[in-house]
Amino acid sequence: MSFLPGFGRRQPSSAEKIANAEAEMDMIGEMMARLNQSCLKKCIQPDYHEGDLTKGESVCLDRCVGKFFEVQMKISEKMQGDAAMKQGM
Amino acid sequence: MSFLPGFGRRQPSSAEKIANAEAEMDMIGEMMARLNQSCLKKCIQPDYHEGDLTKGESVCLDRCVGKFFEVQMKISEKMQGDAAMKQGM
Amino acid sequence: MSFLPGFGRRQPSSAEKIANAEAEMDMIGEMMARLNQSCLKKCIQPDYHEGDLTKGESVCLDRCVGKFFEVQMKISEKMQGDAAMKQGM
Amino acid sequence: MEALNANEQREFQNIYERKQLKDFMTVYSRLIQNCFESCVNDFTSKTLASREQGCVMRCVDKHQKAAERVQLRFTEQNVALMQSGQIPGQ
Amino acid sequence: MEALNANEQREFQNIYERKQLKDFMTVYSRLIQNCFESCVNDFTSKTLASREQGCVMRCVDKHQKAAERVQLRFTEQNVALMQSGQIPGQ
Amino acid sequence: MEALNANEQREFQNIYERKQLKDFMTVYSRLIQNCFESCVNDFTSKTLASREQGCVMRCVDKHQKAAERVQLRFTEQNVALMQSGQIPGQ
Repeated sequence: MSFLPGFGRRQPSSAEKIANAEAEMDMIGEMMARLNQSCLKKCIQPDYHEGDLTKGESVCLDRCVGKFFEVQMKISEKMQGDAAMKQGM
Repeated sequence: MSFLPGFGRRQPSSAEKIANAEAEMDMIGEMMARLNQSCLKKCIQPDYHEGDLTKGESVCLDRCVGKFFEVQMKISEKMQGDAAMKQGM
Repeated sequence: MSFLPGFGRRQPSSAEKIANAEAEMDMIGEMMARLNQSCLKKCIQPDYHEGDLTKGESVCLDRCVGKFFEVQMKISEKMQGDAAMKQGM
Repeated sequence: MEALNANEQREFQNIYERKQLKDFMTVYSRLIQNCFESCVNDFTSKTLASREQGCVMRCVDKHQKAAERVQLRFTEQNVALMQSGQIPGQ
Repeated sequence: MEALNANEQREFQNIYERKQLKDFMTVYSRLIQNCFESCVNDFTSKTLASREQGCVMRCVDKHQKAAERVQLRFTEQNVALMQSGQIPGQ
Repeated sequence: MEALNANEQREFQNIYERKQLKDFMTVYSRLIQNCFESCVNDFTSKTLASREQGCVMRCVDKHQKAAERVQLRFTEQNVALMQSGQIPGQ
């Protein structure tokens, strides 16, 4: 991600490169955790009649992940567009 | 905050001063995040008919922030009072 | 916990021993916080007519903690059993 | 806050920038989660319906404008407290 | 837990104290948030109504007393587990 | 991600392993909390009823299977995005 500290101005130091890799890993991990939370909430009924996923739950989870990514992409595009407008580019 | 480690007993070291500044920054950031969460929950209906704030939502947010600070102050006074009583002051 | 990094392969370094102690402390703290959250939610009505615990709330909290530990133990046994099966032991 | 000398300020500035970045990541991912949960409810289809997409865009706008307003009022309150000599928790 | 020598114990003690402080800050701010959300619902006014204020004070009392009781039972359970030789997760 | 040399990779690997462990602890304790809250509601008794215990076991199974499936789809989506040249946030 091009706005990480150190990037593009000079050679980032070892500590910076590792901190940037950490920050990127944290971001992916956080998104994964929220995706998991949201899709379990949307697709799994909390009665737990059985331990296996039903066909309906499986399909729902698949589509939920796809739609979550779509939402993430649309929001990312929007925010980049807003930032570009603010800079008058 | 006078109960931070190192304070008042001897000169705090560089590492301690920085850690204390970090702790204070974390506290303010955490309070801000919870305030934001609570007031959005109290004042914004999740139907999102429009992207701008309505007049009602704006006034609600203003008052919500004020009341949140009042609650924070009352709780802080109460806890300091309870601590003073326990120490028999 | 025997799967902590460094354990059993060679003498763990000072940094590793401290990091392991930290990880164990974090785990206990996290479990305590979730237990507290769950049992307050299950046992305390949010009307706050009085500041003291009622007899009913006290008994509920006691039993809630006991049942939470039972759930934790059953899940731990299950997961160790599943892991053992996967390794064909 | 205790006074920091120039070296300490530089180190704190680094820590502060890292935290700002981490906080922005959290706000960003929480925004995605909130607007997804509020707006997306139809899993009979694989892709976003146009009403879901419109809802998400308006949700993001609304959240950002509300957060700006709260930030403004929060700062005003903090300034007022410091002037009156009462900082919560100190 | 692996045994720590004197130096390691000193360092761990520092880390432990910092964590205790951080945890207290989290418990404190979560308490403020919970009692605010439970007790404050009237935004037709700028300042706390006396019933809201009373509710907040009782809410704080209740939460603190409940947390003390849970902590007590949690410690008892942990001691019982260690004596029976069964630590969850180990 | 910027390229890391061998020393940096070793250090990052250590950090990565610590984080994996921390994340596992969080997932584990959140699972316990979720299944406890969904399944255990009877506090007229001190110990788990057999229906509560059965519910907890099925809840754990369901959560683990759902998380596996989500992880699979998440990885597929990430791969598809990288191939199309569009990484969210970059």
